[in-house]
Order: sequence, then structure tokens, then C-alpha cells
Amino acid sequence: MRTGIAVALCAVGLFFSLSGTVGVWRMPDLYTRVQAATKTITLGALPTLVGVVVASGASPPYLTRAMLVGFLLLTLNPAASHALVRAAYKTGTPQWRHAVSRGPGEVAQRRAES
Amino acid sequence: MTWFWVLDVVCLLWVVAGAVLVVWLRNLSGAVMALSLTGMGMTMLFVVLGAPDVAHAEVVVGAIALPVLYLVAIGKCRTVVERDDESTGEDRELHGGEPVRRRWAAVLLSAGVFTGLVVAFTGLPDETEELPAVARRAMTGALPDFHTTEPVSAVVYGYRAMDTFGETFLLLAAVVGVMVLTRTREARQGFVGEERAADEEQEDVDHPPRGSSSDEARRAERVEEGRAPEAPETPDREGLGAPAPETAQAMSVVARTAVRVALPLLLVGGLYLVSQGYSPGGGFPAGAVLLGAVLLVHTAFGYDRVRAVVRPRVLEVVEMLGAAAIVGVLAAGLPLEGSFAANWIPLAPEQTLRSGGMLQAFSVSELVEVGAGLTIVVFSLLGMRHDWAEDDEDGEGDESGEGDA
Amino acid sequence: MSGASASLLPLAVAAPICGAIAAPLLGRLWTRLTIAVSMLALVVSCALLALLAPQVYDGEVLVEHVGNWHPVDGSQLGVTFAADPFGLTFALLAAAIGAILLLLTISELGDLGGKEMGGYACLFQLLVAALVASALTADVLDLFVWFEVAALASYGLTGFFLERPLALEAAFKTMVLTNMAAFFVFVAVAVVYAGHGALNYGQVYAAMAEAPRTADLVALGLVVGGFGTKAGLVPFHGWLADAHTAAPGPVSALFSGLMVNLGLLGIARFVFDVQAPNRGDVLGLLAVVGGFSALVGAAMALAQDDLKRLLAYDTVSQMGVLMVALSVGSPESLTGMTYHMVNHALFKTLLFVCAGAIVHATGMTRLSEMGGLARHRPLVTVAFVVGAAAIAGVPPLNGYVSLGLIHHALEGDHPVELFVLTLAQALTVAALARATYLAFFRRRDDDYDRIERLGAGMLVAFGLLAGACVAFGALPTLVLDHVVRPAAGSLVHGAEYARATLADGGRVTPAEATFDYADPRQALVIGGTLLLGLLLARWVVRHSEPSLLTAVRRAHTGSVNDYASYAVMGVVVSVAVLVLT
Amino acid sequence: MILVNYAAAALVFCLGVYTVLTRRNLVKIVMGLSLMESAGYVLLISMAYRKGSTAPVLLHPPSGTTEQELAHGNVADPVLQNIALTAVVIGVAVTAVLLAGVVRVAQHYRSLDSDDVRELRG
Repeated sequence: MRTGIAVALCAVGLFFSLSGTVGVWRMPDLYTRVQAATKTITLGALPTLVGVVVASGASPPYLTRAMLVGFLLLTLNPAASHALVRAAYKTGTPQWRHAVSRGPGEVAQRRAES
Repeated sequence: MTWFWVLDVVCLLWVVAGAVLVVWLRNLSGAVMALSLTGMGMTMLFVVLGAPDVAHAEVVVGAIALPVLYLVAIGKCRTVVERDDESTGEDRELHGGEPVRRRWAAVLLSAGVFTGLVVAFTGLPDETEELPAVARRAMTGALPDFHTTEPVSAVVYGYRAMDTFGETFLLLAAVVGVMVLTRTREARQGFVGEERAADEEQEDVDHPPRGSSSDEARRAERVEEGRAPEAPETPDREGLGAPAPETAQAMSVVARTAVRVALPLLLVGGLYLVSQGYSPGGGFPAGAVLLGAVLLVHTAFGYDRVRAVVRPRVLEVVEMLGAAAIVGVLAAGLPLEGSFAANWIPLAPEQTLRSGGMLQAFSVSELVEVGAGLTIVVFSLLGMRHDWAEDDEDGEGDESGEGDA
Repeated sequence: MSGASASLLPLAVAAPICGAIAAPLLGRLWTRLTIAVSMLALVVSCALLALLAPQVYDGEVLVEHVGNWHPVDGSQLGVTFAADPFGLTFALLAAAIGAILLLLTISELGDLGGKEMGGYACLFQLLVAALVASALTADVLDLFVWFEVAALASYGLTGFFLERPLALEAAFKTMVLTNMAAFFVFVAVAVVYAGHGALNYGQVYAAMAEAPRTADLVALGLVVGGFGTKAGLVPFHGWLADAHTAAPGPVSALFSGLMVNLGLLGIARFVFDVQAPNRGDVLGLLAVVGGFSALVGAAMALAQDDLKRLLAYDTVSQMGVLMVALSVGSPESLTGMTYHMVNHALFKTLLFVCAGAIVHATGMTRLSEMGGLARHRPLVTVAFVVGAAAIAGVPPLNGYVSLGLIHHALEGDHPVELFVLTLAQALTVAALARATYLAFFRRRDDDYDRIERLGAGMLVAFGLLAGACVAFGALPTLVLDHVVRPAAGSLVHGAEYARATLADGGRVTPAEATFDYADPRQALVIGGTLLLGLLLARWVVRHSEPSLLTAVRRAHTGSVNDYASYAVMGVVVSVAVLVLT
Repeated sequence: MILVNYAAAALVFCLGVYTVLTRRNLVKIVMGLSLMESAGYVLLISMAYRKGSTAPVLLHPPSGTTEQELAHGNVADPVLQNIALTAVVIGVAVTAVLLAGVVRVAQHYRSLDSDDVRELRG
């Protein structure tokens, strides 16, 4: 029974990692690619981690270490992606041509024109 | 058993792929990221091959220390290197075409080295051989001799203490070497012959700065030292639309809070490595983790906040005291136990805080020296100034900067 | 054999290291105090070694298993220090000449700022400590660690004067090439340990005797490449001339006098003491490499304009002479090699001290700018002439004795090596005669705009070194029987030394070698090379450069990639020669 | 089968040698040296591995065995890991010395091309 749950969780993790990788490959520009990559970490790694903990039997030292890894993943990964995208945006990395929102340069130009 | 080989080969492919990327990528920053990729691959490989202590050190070195050093050095070089043509602003060296020397001779020589190494490695005993007697002695001796359950620490800080003594002063030589190479110009009392020889050489080598890059170097230097007055403390109030890269030092509130949350965990994790006599790795990986934490704080909070903690003058004294403590710990063995690096501290029962006798003292002083040394190295590289090369005509050499940054 | 005195060996290494720790801290207070403390540390180290000298020089090997970790039934986990005559000679030389050069630093670089003097003294002492430790250690991995410490210390010292662009270019080349050499030695040590599970010299010797592998031959090839780079042998010598040209005065003297001997010591240890049972045709390889080094070094020295660069290429040539003597392997040639190593340390340091004094006094490094210094600085001239005469082998000085021993050893069945060495000797004499004439005796019409007074430290250094050159030459039998023959013994009888390092001590029988001063053939050879050298010097001063010399000079392109290619090509060739023959 | 590890280490070593020999950008040469260094560590840890071994740690031996049995059992070689542990951390300081040299050369010669940094030749 336990291994069944573990295998299921790992399968979920695997699926999201796979889809995240495809996302990174297919997405047109940097901003969407980082979004896909972040999803791989958050949704891909955590279920696998929980699955491994379930599979190995929740012995205290193992569980605490897994929780620590999970906590660090949840806090640091989004912050890292935020910093990455903000830096890209401020240095004017070009957006996808059909992007709806304003590129960094245009806001300044519009304010200059008005 | 085959699952081991699957993991092993995957990690090896990861490392080799990273190495090929480092060689092939033309963009320097991209090559630095490939080097970091290789470092991460090696960390996973070390965990798979059963070397957790080395993996501790390699993860910090591969992911944080090496990339920061390379990016800082590339940043420092970029402001100084002559741009090839002003119109495209394309750095000739940094991103331009990678000028390659005699390619085929190099391929031939590398292949020669490869065959030589493979010939050597096929002759070596493979992994089914019994451990050599020396290693078996280290394993069986770790408990009775040092009451520690960590034979690698017993070998590093106990049996082969003379090796680690040499490695420590290898690190001291490197740190003092970096301090000498990155020092700022110091007033000299009298005439030193080499200065006159230097003036002649500078005429024909330091050709006067033609392009705009030299005064750009001056401007970058000034921005780096005397903070531009109008730069905000944190970039949060800056309008998002401004295309220019941020002038603020610190990062946005999101990054700062994440670092504020993760920092205590990292510090506790690092100090755990050195807290007990039997913790894996001891002073070396703990020093590396300490460096990682300091760099994290530096990137998130900017240099001014870190400068209160990381003052070069204080750190140099701390590092020298660490080195003196190591010599003290090892030399005390001579009067007390009759030989240089003998274990003179009484052994506590195993798995308690003071088990391991001399190991604990040696690895704690090692932490002090490695941590302080690596921090000095990184911040010296950051604080390198442009005042040794030939100055511009106006030569306003702002010695007023806050001493050696 | 009192074990207590052997336990002082690690202290001889720890003393300069304590000085190195104190130097930067004191540097802030008062620069002269830094150098005083550093000299004290080196004198203490020298005294500790001298304390053990009488016991060691009558053939006894004092062994200290550091940390009281004694070998258990033939396998040694801990690190072993062994004071054998050869190692102790090198360690004493390093500590004594290091102290003299620190004395020189006070008068030559005394005006440096406080902080940079602290860094200088720290790196200087770490380098000397590394030399002493690598001479005394009896552990393959420990030898690599101290080799790397010496390399790291030399990077900071080479690039010390940051205002000189040449110094930084030389420092970068030294870093790349010495770092590559360190990786070759690192892989070699890993292969030796993986193959035999042994790190102690004696244990490796025994393991290689019973179970030789081809991997050991590859390891030996890598070691010859790695330590050859440090010794400045020909395919690996790209960095040597650059490093000596741009380093501060006392540092280039330390490099040329002692640090190149570290490479020689490494090769001698591996060839005679560690891998003697399973070393393939390494002696033939070393003969070829040594011959090339002797010729190329002397030829390049003939055509140099920078004085220190000329002396650096002369070091490459002398290292080639030493390597040829080592490759013969007979007791007489090894005795000659050891004697010549000691002499080379003395007279090359003397020449570099003179070059440093000239740079200190006039700030000029190029021979074309100098001239007529004999009138201004007679003492420097006398010292330089004594050093040059010692290299040329003029009888009362020490060069005569060691070259005599080497030439006598080669006379038997090595005619080719003898011819190569005499040709290299003639070229060396020509190069030094040209340098002496251009720098000192050539009339210089316009006066020097600025000449600094010679410091007291320089005069003391001249006196000590020139006195040592004369002393080692004047009483050869005393030096031969008490110092050089026991020292050569630990190479000739490598098995005894190796067995001693695994046990708790042992004896090494001295090598048999005699030297009669009034040997007519030797006087003829020396006289011939002297005459030929002087004629060649006069011809070179008057005429332009011969085409062969320009070809050799064009091969030294100065680019890091080319020097690295030569070094890798040298390693690949030596591995191939060792494995295939 | 460990030969695969050795071959990979030798390949990374030769990639480092190739970079040092061909690339003219000084920072790239330093990266080549870092690659050679990394290959050294991969080689060491691969040599330390023994078939089916666990890490050389005697803490919480797997169920049923005492620490003594584990010491005699199948573990990786601690002596080689000792060399690698110290060498990894010191590699950072050595790379920093190299990079400090590169930046100083760039400040003087205003170029990172090794063909421009050739004043000392012949």
C-alpha cells in the first residue's frame, strides 16, 4: 500500500517535471520560460520528495531533513525566479512580439510623449 | 546494483556535458554558468559515489563561490578592456568571435594526454578490489584512536594532520597572494629601483586610453566606490518602467525577505558541520558554507550593509589568528605527547560534543581560517581598484576612497 | 639514535610558518620589525636543522612519524618526515640562503609600504617553509602539497610590483604553467596511491618492487613533466625566464637559487628513492631533456638584452647540466650533481643579488642601457666577476670542483653527453663574459642620472655568498667527505633510504667518489671552454645574431598557449617514451 | 565498470587541456584550469568507490551491524576523500589568485587576448 502511494506521488512529480521541461523548450521568450521552470521545481520536486518520505517510512531524522529541503525549496525558488525576471525586465530583455503587456521601454516613452 | 550505475552514468554525462559547454560557449557569462552546471553535476556524482563531506564542500564551491569569482572578474575586466568598435559596442574579447590558436595541434596533444591517462587507468585495480591496508587501518582506527564515527575527519584532522597543515598554509599563501595582487597603491618612503623600470615599461605597454572605455572605467570605479548620491537604498520605490539597470545596491523586498528567512538555516547548517567531533567534513566545508551565506547577504542587501561585518582589516587579523590557532593546536602535541601533530586533548566518549579530541579543535580553527580567508579573497577581488595602471592626463586619482574597500 | 631529536623536524617547518603568520600583523606597525621577525624565524629553522646535521651527515637517517602514528606491519597511514643527508643539505641551503636574502630585502626594498612588506615577508617565508618541508618529507602526497604551497607563494611574489606590466604578465604565465604542472603531479600521486595503496616512500618502493604496473610508468612521466616545469627543463621552461625578469631582486634570487632545485629534488626522489624498482628508461629520457636544456638555455642566454633574463636562461642551462649528471646514475656523477646543485644555489644567488643591486642602484634592467658600472660600484663588479668565474669553473672557486666531478664521471662511456656539456659550458662562459663586459667594463659616455648608495645588507650578502663560493672551492676534500658524499649516498643507495623511511630510522652509506685537484684533463677542459667562451663573447658583441639563434628565439613566442603546448607535448612524449620502451 | 568514471575524468581533463591550449581569452584559460581541477576531483572520488559500498561513516550503522563490522565491511576509501575534501575548498582560493592576475593584466594591457599579452618573448 505504501509503495503504491509513493509510486503515485512520484508519477505526479515526474509528470509536472516533464511538462515543465516541455514548457521551457516551447515558450517563446524569457519571461514565460522562467515561469515554466519554476513550476518544474515547485510542483515537480515536492510530490517526489513526499513520495520518497512515504516510501522510506517516516523515520524522524529522514522526515526532518525532507521537511527542511521542502521548506527551503518553497521559500527560495520563487524569490530566485522573481530576481531573475526583474533583472531581465529592468535590463530590457525583449518580450514576445505578440505580448499584450507594455515592454519596459514603452512605458517610459509613453510618459515622455504625454 | 545496476541502479547505482544508472545514477553514476547520468551524473557523469551531466559533468561531461557541462565541460563541453564550458569549452564551446563563446559568451563568457554563459561559460561561467556552464562551469556552475559542471559543479552541480559533480556534487550529485560525489553523493552517488559515497562521499558526502566532499559533496558538502563542492555544492557551495560549484554553485556559489566559483561563479561569483568569475562574474566579478569578468565585470572588472569588461570596464577596462578596449571595446572593439564603438558603434556596435560589442566587446571584442568578451563576446566577440573566439579567436582560436592552432586547433589541430591542440586536439592531437589532448588526445595524447587522454590515451596516456586511459592507459594508466586501465592498469589500476577496479572497484571490486579490497580496500588498501592504509584505508582499512583508518576505518578500524577511527573509533579507538579518536572516538569519532567519521573516519574521513579522523584522517583529515588526525592521522594525516601534517597534510592538512600544509593545505592550510596553501590556503594562507593563496589568500595573502590575492591580498598582495589586489592591494591599493601605498605611499612608499623612498626610491625603489623597480618603480623607475616600471615607468619605462608602462610607456610602451599601457598605451594611452583611446576609446571611451577608459573614462568609463573611471566612472564605473567612482560609482562603485563613492556611491552615486541619488541612488536609493532599495529599488522598491523606483518606477518599474525605467529601462536603465538598477542603481540601488540592494535587491527588491521579495529577494531580501527570502534571504532573511533562509540565512539562519544556512548558518546553522554550516556550523553543524563543525559543531561535533564526528560531524561530516569539519572546518573545510563549513568554511565554504559560511562563504556562501556571506555572499547571499551581499547580493541581497548590497555592499554597505555587509561592510559593517566584513571589514578587511578585521578579517585579516581573524584569519591570521585562525592560522596561529592551527599551529598552536598541532605544535602543542610536541611537548605534551612527544610528536608534532599528536592528539593531546583527552578523548570524550563517542557521539558527545567533545568526542574526537584534537579533531574538534583543529577543525574549528580550520573553520575560522577558511571562512575568513575565502571571504577576504572574494571581497578583495570585489574591491580591486584601477590605480596601478597608467592614469589619464588629468590623473585625478581619487585616493579619497574609503581606504581599501 | 635518540628519537627525541628527530621530532624537531616538523618544528623546522613550523618556525618559518609562525614567522609568516606574524609578518602581516606586524607589517602595519613598522616594516623593519616585520623583516627582523622573519629573519629570526628563518635563523631558528636553520639552527634546528644544524642541530641534527652532525648525526645525519655521518650516514644516519632520522625518521619522525608525525603524530606518533607508526607504520603497522608495513603500511604507514600517517605522514613521515625523514632527515636524510640529501634532504637536509637542501633544507639547510634553503633556510640559510633565505635568511641572507631577507637581510638583503631590508636594504634593497626597505622603503616599501607597511602592508605590502607584510604580504611580501609572509609569502617569502611560506616559500622557504615549503622548500624545507618538501626536502624533509618522506610522503608522496605531502611532497605534492608542499610543492603546491611553493607554487602559490611564488605567484604573489612574481607579480609583486603591480605597476610593472611585465611583472603581471610573467605572474599570469607562471600561474597557468605551474598550475598545470601541479595537476599533472596531482594525477600522478592519485595513480600511485590507487595502484599500490601506499603513500610513504618506503611503502611505495616495496610495493613497486613486488607488483610493478604500467600505470606507475605513466605516473613517472607525469611527475617528470610536473617537476620538470618547476625545474625549468626545456620543453617546460617557458615561464622561468619571464618570472625571473619581473620578480623583485631578492625573490628572483630565491627562485633561481632554490625553487628550481625543488623540481630537481622531486625528480631525484621519484627516480632514485620512490620508483627505483619500476622506472623504465627514465634515465635515457632525462639525459635527452637535460642535454636540450643545457644547450637551449646557454644559447638563449647568449642573446638576451635584459640582465636578469640572461641569468634566468643560464639557470635553465645549469639545470640541464644537473639533469644530465643525474641521468648517468653512477655514484661519481650523482656526487658531482649534488655538489653542483649546492654550488649553483650559491653562485646563482650571488649573481642575482648583484643584478638586484644594479636595479636598486640605477633602476635599469637592460644591458644596452648599462655600462661603466665598474667605476661607480666596484664592489658589485667584484661580486659579479666572482660569481661568473665560479660558473666558468675557474680553479680556486667551487665551480671547478663540481664540474670536474661531472666531467670525470662522463668520460667513461658517455661521450655524447660530455660533448654537449662542454659546448653548453662554452656558450655559458660566452654569455656571462658578454654580460660582464656590457654591464661593467664598457665605457659609458653620459653619466648615470641617479645612483643609489648600496645598503649594508647588500654588502653582507655579497661577502657571505662570495665567501661561501670560495670556501666550497678551496677545500673540496673536506666538503666532499663530510657533506656531499653522504648526501649523494641517499640517492645512490636509494633502497636503504626507502627502507629507513618505513622503519623508525636507518643508515645510508655514502657514495664513493674521489676528486684530485691537479687533474690535467680537467684543467684542459676548463681552460678550453674558458678560451672558446671569451672568443665567442667577443665575436657576438661585434657581429649580429647568427640565424640558428634567431630561430631558437622565435620559438619562444611569449604566448601562454604556446608555452602550454610545449609543456603538454613534453609530458606526452615523456609518458610515451616511458611506457613504450 | 568504474573505468567509465575514469574515462569521463580523463575526458574532462583533456577538455581542460584543450581549452588552455587553444583559447586566447585569458578568463577562458582560467576556466580550462578549473576544468582540469574538477577532473582531478572526479578521478579521486571515483578511485575511492568500492563495489556496493556506503559512505565511510560509522554513524547509525544499517540495521543489524555493529560499527566494528561496518569498519571491516564494504566502505569507500577515506584517505582519497581526505585529499579531495581539502583540495576542493583550496581550488577556490587558487582560482581567485588566477583571476586577480587576469584583472591586473587586463588593467595594464587593456586586452584579454593572450596574443596582446606577449611583451616578454624571445
